[in-house]
Amino acid sequence: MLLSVKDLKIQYKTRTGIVHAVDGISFDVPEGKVVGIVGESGCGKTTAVRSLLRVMPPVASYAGGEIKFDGSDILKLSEREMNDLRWRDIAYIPQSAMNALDPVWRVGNQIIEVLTKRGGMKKAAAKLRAEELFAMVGLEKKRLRDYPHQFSGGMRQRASIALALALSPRLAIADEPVTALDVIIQRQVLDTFSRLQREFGLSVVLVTHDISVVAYVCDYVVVMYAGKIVEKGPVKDVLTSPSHAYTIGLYNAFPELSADEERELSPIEGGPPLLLNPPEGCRFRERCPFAQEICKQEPVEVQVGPEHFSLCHRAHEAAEMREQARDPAVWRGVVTA
Amino acid sequence: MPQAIEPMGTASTDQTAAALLPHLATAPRRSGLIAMLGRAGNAFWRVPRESNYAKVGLIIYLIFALTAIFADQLVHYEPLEILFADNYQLRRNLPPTTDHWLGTSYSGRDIYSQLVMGTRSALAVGLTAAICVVAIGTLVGLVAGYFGGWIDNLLMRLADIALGIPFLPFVIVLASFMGAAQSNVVLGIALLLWPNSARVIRSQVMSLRERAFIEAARVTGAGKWRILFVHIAPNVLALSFLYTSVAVGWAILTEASVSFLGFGPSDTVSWGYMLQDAYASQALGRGQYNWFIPPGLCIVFVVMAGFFISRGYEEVLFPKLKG
Amino acid sequence: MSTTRRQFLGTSASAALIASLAGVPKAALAQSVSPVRALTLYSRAQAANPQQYQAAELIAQAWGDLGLDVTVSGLPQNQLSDVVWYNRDSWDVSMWQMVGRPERSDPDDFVSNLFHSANIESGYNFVGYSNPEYDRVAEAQRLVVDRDARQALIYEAQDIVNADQPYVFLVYPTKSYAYNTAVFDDTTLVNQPGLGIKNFLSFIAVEPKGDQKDLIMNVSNELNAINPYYISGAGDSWMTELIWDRIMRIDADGLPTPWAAESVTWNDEGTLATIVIRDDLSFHDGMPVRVEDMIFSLESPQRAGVAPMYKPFVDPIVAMEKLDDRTFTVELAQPNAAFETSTLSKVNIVPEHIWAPLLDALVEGETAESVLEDSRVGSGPFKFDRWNQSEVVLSAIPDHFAAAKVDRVIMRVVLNVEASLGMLRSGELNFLTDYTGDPQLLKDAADADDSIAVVDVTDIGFQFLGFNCRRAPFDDPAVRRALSFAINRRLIAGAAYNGFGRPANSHVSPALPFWYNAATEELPVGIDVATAMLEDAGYSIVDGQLHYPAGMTEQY
Amino acid sequence: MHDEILLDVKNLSKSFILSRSLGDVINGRHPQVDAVNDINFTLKRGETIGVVGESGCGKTTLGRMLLKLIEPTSGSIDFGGEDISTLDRTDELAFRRRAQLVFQNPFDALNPHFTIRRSIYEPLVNTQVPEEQHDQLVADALVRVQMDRMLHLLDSYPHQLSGGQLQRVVLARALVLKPDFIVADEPVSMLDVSVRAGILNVLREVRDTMGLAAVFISHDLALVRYVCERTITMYMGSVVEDGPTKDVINRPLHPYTRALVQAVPVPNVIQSHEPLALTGNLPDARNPPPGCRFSDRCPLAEDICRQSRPPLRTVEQNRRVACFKVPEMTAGTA
Amino acid sequence: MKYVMSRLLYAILVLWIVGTILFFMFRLMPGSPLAAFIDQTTTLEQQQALIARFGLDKSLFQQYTIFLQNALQGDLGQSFFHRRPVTEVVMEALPNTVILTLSGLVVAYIFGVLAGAYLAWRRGSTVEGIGIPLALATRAAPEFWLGMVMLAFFSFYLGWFPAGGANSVGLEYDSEWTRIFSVDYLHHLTLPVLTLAIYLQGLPLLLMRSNMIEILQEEFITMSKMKGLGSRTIVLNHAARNAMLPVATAFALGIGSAIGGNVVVETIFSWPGIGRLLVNAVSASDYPLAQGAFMIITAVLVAMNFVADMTYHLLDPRIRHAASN
Repeated sequence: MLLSVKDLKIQYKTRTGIVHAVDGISFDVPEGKVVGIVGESGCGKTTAVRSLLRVMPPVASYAGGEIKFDGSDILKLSEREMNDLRWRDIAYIPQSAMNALDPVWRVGNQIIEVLTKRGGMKKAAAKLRAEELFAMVGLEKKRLRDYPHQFSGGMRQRASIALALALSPRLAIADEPVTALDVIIQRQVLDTFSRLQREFGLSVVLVTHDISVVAYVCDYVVVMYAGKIVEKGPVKDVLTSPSHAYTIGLYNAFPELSADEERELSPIEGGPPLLLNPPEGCRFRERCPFAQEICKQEPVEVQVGPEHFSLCHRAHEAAEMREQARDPAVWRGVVTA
Repeated sequence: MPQAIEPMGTASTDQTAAALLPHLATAPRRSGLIAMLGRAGNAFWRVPRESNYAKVGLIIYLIFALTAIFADQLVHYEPLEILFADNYQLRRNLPPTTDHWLGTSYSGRDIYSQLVMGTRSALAVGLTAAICVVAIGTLVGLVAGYFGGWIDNLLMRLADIALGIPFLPFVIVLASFMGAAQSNVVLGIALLLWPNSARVIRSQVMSLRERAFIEAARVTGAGKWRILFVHIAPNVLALSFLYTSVAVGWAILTEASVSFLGFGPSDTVSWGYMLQDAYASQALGRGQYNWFIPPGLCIVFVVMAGFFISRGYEEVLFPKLKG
Repeated sequence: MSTTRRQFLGTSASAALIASLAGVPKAALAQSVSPVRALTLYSRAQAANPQQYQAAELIAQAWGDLGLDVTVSGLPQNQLSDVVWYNRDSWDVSMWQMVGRPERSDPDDFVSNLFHSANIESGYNFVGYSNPEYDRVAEAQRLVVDRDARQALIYEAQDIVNADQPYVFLVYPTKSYAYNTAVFDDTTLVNQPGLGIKNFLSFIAVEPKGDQKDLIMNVSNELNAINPYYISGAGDSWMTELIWDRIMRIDADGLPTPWAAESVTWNDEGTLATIVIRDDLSFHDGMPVRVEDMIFSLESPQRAGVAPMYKPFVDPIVAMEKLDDRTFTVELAQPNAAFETSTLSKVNIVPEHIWAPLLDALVEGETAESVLEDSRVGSGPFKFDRWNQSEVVLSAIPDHFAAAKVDRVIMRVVLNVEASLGMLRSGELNFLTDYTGDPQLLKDAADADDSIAVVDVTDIGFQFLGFNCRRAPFDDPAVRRALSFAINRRLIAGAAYNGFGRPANSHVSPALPFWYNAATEELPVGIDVATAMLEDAGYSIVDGQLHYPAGMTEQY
Repeated sequence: MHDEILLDVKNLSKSFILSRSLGDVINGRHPQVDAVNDINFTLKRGETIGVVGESGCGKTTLGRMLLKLIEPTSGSIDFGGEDISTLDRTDELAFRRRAQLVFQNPFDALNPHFTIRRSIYEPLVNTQVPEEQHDQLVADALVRVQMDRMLHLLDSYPHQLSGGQLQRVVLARALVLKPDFIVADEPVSMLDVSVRAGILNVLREVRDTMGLAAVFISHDLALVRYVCERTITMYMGSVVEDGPTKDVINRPLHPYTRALVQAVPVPNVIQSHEPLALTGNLPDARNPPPGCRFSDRCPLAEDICRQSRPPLRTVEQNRRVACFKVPEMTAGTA
Repeated sequence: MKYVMSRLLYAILVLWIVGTILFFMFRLMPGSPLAAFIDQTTTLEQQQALIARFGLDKSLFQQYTIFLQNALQGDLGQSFFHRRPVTEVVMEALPNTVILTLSGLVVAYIFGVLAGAYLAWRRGSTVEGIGIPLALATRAAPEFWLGMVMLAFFSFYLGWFPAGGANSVGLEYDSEWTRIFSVDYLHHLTLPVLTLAIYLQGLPLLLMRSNMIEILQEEFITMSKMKGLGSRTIVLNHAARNAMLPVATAFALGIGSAIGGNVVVETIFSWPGIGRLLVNAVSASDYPLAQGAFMIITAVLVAMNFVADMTYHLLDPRIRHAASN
C-alpha cells in the first residue's frame, strides 16, 4: 500500500469552539490506482487531502491518527524530511490553477523553479524538461512564456498537471481538478490526466463532488459525509450497489443523460450538520429517510463486499433501501426543521 | 399605476398558500430603512466588541468628545486671555504649577486651557471636513460607479484633477485667498480629499453593479435611482464610515499644518495654533516641552484613534479590503 | 473751530452734570446720546509680529474699561497695507510701526513727513492728522541751517504732537545685537546711536582676534536684490552700504561727515555745496572714481522712472557742475537741513561706465530697480563675491582708504530666529545682526556663554497705534488724548515687548539725543485719568458703553 | 401544450466593442467580440427551451437580452407581440412583471442587506402591485418553491441560509409576480448535488402547473434533459442546432452537439464512455475561424466548412442545424 | 499604449486646469498684489508704472492668455520679490526638495518594507502588537511636530545637528554636485530626512504587512509549500515579490504627494526647497512665484501619479496585459 491513512483526525479552532473537520478517517491508496473522495462541500475532503502534505491553515491541527506513506508516518517526519518528500513523492493538482500559480511569474518559470530548486536540474535542462512536460499535457511550448492570466481555464489545469508531474512523483493529490471547467474541456483534461496517470503509474487521490468524475477515472471511491467516511470500496461496487443511505441519496439526486426519462430526481433535503456540534449517532440521521432509533447510536464500519465498507447501521438492508429510494416520495418530507 | 396580478394557481397550492397568509400578516415587517439602520447599528457595535483597535479608537474619541463638550467646565482661564501678575508683569513662560497645569506661554496664556479648548476646534474641523469629504466622495463614487460612461469619465477626470493638485499647498493658498478661517481649511480639504473615497466607493459600486442581486433588482423592475440608493448605497455605507474615520484624522492634521504655517485664524485656539505659537516663540530653544509636546500628542491621539477605528472596522467588516 | 468745539463740549458736559444732580437716571440720559460703534483694531498677524499683536490686545483690554468694544484683527502685511495705507478712509485704529534707518538719524524725515497735512492724501500722513500750526513748524525746521534754532523748532513739533496725540506712541524698541567676543576685539566695535553696533563703521573697524577673519552675520528675511538703485529691505541695504561708497557717511555721533569726498562746504545761504572728492578711490573693476561718476550717481535717480526709491532723495537738487577733476558743486533750490544726511550720505556712488548704458537701455515702464547687474561693482571697502539663496559673501578691499580689518563679510539668511540663536551659540555666526526673537533668550545665552556679548540699543523707529483722525470720535483730540492716556506704556513695554522697549511719546527717538524733547515724557496715565478726560469732553459711559456727547451721532 | 408564440427572436446579435491596442490603432482595427450572432427562434407559451454550450458561447448574453437587461446590437425580440426594445417605463414594468430571471449564484443574487422577506416582497413593490395583494402573492410563491415550512427564515439575512435555501428564495422572488416567462441561468451549477434535484423539481413543477415558458441555460445536457422539451445548442454566439431535447441528445446532428453529448460524464461504471470526437480549445473570440466557427475543431470539417458559414436550416420536422455535413449524417443515422 | 497616451493627455490637462485655477485665485486675492514690494513711500505714479510693468493693468482675460502663452514656453513670469524669472528661482530650490523627498522616501520605504514584511512574518506576536500601533502613531503625528521634537532634542538640546539650512556658512563649492555630495550637506540633510522618513514609513510598512499577510494566505503560497520550497524562497521569490507591487506604486505616488507635503518640513528646518519657497511667496503675495512653485509641485505630482500608474502596469503582468488588450 503506497498510502495508508488511519483514524486521521483534524480539528479547527474557531471563535466559537473546536470543529472536528476530519473525524477519524481511514483509507488506503494502492500503488498505481486512483482513489476518488466524494462528498458535499464542507464535508472535510479538502482538509483531509491537504493534510496528507502537512499543509493546513494555521487554525487547523492534527488531533490523532497516522498517515503512512511508503511505510513512514508523514506526521512524524521533521519539516526538513517533509520538505524533501513534498512534490518529489507527493504532488498536488489544485482546483483553481488561477490562484495556485504565482500571478507575476511566467508559467514556465514556475515549472523550472520546481525542477531546479527541488529536482536539482540545471536551468537549461529544466527548460527542456518543461517543454517536454508541456508537450505531454498538450500545451504548446511557446506558452511557457505566458503568465497564468493569459491561459484559459483548461490550459491552466493542464499546466498544473504538468507542474505536478515535473518531478515524477509517486502520488498525486488532485483537489477538484476539473470542477471549474466546461464539460468538453473537463473531459479533455480528464482524458489527458488519465492517460498520464497510466503512463506514469501514478497513484492518485482525487477529490471531487461529482460522482460521474469518479465513475470516469477512479478505481476506488471514498464517500465522505460530515467529517467521516460513510462508505468506501472499489468504484464498481460502490456505484452499482451503494450501501449507505447517503450514497444512495447522492446517486438518486444525480441527473443522468441516459437514464429513464421520466425518473424524478430526489434531493436530499436539508444540509449537512454543523461540525461544531454534530448530532450523536449517525451524522446523516437527520436527513435520512431510512433512519431508525438505532441510528442514534454511533455506527460502526460494516464490510458489505470485498474491499467494500459502509458506516450505516442498516447496511445489511442496502438492497431494500436502494429499491425504496427510487421513489422520490421517500425523500420528501424528511426534514421539518 | 398599481396593477393587479391575477392569482392563478392550482386548487391544492392555493389552499396551502391560504394557510400561510396569517403568518405573513403577523410576522414582523419592519420597514426597510429601519431594518437597515438597525443592521448598520449592529455592525457598528459589533466591531468594537470584536476588535481591540476599534475599541481603543472609540474610547479615545469618547474622551476627546467629552472634553470638547465640557471644555468650559474644564478650563481655568480664557484660552486667549493674557495673564498678568500683580506687578504688571506677564505671567509668561511659567513651568507647570497647580494653577497652570501645563504652565503658561510666552505671551502669558494658560497652556492647559488652550489645550482643552483646542479639542473643540480639532473635532469641529475634523468632523465637518470628514463628513464633507465622505459625503462628496460617496455621492460621486455612487453616481460614477453606477452610471459609468461619460458621467463616470467626467467625474473621474475631476478626481484626477483634484488628485493632481498638491494638497497642503492648495489649502494654504486657499486659506490666504479666502481668509484665514477654519471653514476655509475645511473647504480646501473637502475640495481635494474626496477623490480618495470616491475612487474606492466607485470601484466598490462597480463591482456591486455587476453583482447578481443588482441585476435581480433591475429584472424585478427597480428604477435606477432606487437601485442606486436602496440597493447599492447601503452596501457602501460601511466603507464611507471607514473613510470618515480616516478623513477626520487628515483634516485635523491639515488644519494643524495650515495653522502651524501661520495661515490659520488667529482668534481660534487650535492645536496647530498652539504649536505655531510655541515654535514662533522659541519654545524649542527654551526647552518648554510642557508647551509643544501636549498639543502634538493630542493630535497624534485623535488622528490615531481614527486610524484605529478604521482599521478595526476594516478587519471585521472587510477582511479582504486593502488599505 | 477748536474753540467752538470746546464750548460745545463744555455745555454738554455740564448738561450731564445737571442731569445727574437732578436725579435723572443715566438710562434716561442714554436716550439722548448715541453709543460709539464697535471698533476694529488692526494689527499684523500674531504670527508675523507677536509683540505688536499682543500690544493691540492689551490696548483693546484697556479700552474695554472705557466702554469701547474693540476687536483685534490680525492681518498679513499686504492686507493691512491695503486696509490702512491704500484705503485711508475706512479704518478706525491700527497698529503700525516706523523703522529706524540710517538716514532717519536726522529727524527731518519723521518731522516733515509723518504729520504734514500735504501727506494726507497719499503720503506718510495716513492717519489724516491736520494742524496748520504743525505744518508751519515742520516746514520751518528744514530751512534752518543753525542747529540750535532748528532744535527749538523740532522740540515745538514734538510738543504739538504730544498735545494732539494723532498717534499713541508705544515704545522705541530696544534692539539687541550680539557678537562673539572670542572672535572680535570688542573695543573696536562702534556703537552708533539708534543703530547700535551693527553699522558700517563697525564692519570696517572691527578687528578679529584670531584665525577667524570672516564676519558672519545673519539676516532674518530673504533678500530680493542687491542693487545700488533699489532698497528692498534691511538686509540688502547693509550690503549696498559696504559695496558702494557714498559722498558722506553718518558718523558715530549720528551726524554726517565727508567720506568719499575730502570736503563738503556750503555757501552762507545753505543752497550751494562744493564737493571735493578723494583722489585715492577706485571702483572694484579698477576704474578710478571720477567726478563724473559722482554727478552721474546724483543725477541719474532724478530721471523719470529710473530709481523711484532714490528719486525723493535727489529731488532737492536743481543743478550740478563739475569744476575740475576733483571738484563739483551741487545747487539746491532752498536750504535743506537734512540734505547731507538723506542725500549725500544715502546715494550710492555707481560707476557711470557700467550703469549709463544699462539705464539707457531701459524700456518704457522698466526701472533700474529691476536691472540685474551681476558684477555689482562699487568703490566701497568690500567687493561683492557671490550671492546664492542663503548667503551673500563680500570680501574686503585691502587698499581701500578705510580698509576693513576682516577678510570677508558673510551675510547668512536665517529665517528661523531660533536657528539664528543656535548658530550664534555654535559659532557658525559670529555677529548676530538681526534678532527678532525673545531678547531674554539672547540674554540667557550670553549669560551662559562667555564668548557671547549682547549690546542693546534704542531704536530710531517706534511702535505706535494710529487713530484715523478723519473719523469721529478720533477727530476729537480730547478723545485721542483720553484713549492714549488710558494706556499704560510701561505695561506695554513690559508685557508686549518683554521689557525690551523704551516707553515712547514722541516721533523723535531718544536715540537722537540732540533732537529728542524729554519734556514729552511727562504723561498722566491711567483709566481714571482717561475717564475723567472723556467725561470732561462730554462723553459718557452708560451701561459699560462709551457714548458720544448729546446731539452727536455716528455717520459710520 | 400551447401554440401561442410568446417570444419571437429575430436576427438577434450582440457584439461587444473592445478597447483597441496600439497594434489595432495602427492597423485600423476595431476589435469586437460577437457574443451573439444572428439568432432566430421562437418560444411558445409554456414551452421550456434549454440553451447549451460552453462558457463564452453567448448563452448568458442571450438570456440577458431576452430580459432586456442588455440591449442587442441588432435584431428584435418580440414578447407577447411587442418589441421589448421600445417599451416605455410603464410598459417596461408590465414586462418585468411577466418575465423573470433565476440566477446562477444564489449566494450573490440576494441583497445582503435585505431580509429574505424584503427580497421576496421587493419585486411587488418595484412593479407597483397593489399592496393588498402582496401577502397573497408571496404566500403562493412560497408554496410553489416549497418554502411553506421554512417561514422562520423570512426574517433572516442571506448569509444565514444554505445554498439550497437561497436558491429557493431566488426562485420565490422570480415567481412572486406570477410571470409568463423565466430565464434560468445555470440555476443549479453552484449547488451541491444533493440539493440540486430540489431546485430542478421546482422548475419542472412550475413549468407544468403555471404554464411557465422558460429558457434554461446550462452547459450540462443532463440537466437540460431533465427540465426542457426543446434544446438549442450554441457555439461561439451562433445557434448550431435546435430541436426536441430527446432527439438532440439521442441523435445529435451537429458534430459539436455530438461532442457535448459525448462529454457528459456518466455516474455509472457500467456504461462505457465514447471517446470524444473533438480536438483543440475554443478559438479566440476576437479572431474566430472563417467559415464554420467550429471548423477548426470539427472531426468532419472539409474545405467548404472553412470557407463559408453554414446556415441554420430545417432538416427535419422541428429540427434545425447549421452544418454542411448534416444530410450525410442523417442519412447515416436515421 | 493608447492608455499611456491618454494618461499623458490627462496629465497635461490637469496641469492646465490647475494653472488656470491658480491664475484666477491669485488674481482675485484680496490685498494689492504689489503691496509686497511697493514701499509705502512710492508714489501713485510709480505704482501705476509697476502695475503696467507686470501687466496688471490689462484685463484678466488678456493677462490669462499672456500667462498661458508664456507658460507654454516655460516662462512663469517674474518674481515680484526676487525680481528674477520665477523659473530660475524655482529651479534653484527644486534640487534641494527632490533630494530631501527622495532620501526621505528611500529611507522610509527601505525601513517600511523590511519592517512590514517582518511584522507580517511575526503575525500575532508581541512585536506586532507594538509595531502596528506605533506605525499608526507615526502616521498620525504631524510632520512639523515630529520635526519640532527632533529639532528640540537633537539640535537644540544635544547640539548634534544644525538647526536649519542646507550648507554651513561661507563654504564654497565648485559645482552644484560637489555641494550636494558634501558631508556638510549630508549633515544638514539628516534631521529633515529623518523626520520625513519617520512620517512616511508608516504607509509602506502597513501596506507591505497587509499585502504580505494576504499573499501568504494565497493558494499559490500554499502550493509553494507543497512544492517543498524553503521558506526563504517562498517569502522572497513569491510573497515579497507580489506584495511589493502596490508598495512600488505607493513609492511613486509618495514622491508626488511628499513634495507637496514637504512644505512643513522645509519650513521647520529652513530647508531651501520649493515648499518653503511657496509658503514664503504666498505670505509675501509674490504670486508669480507662488504660482510658479505651485505649478512645479503640481507638475511633479502629476508626473509621479503618471509614473505610479505606469509602474503598476509594468510590474504587474495581469494589468500589463489587460491594458494592452
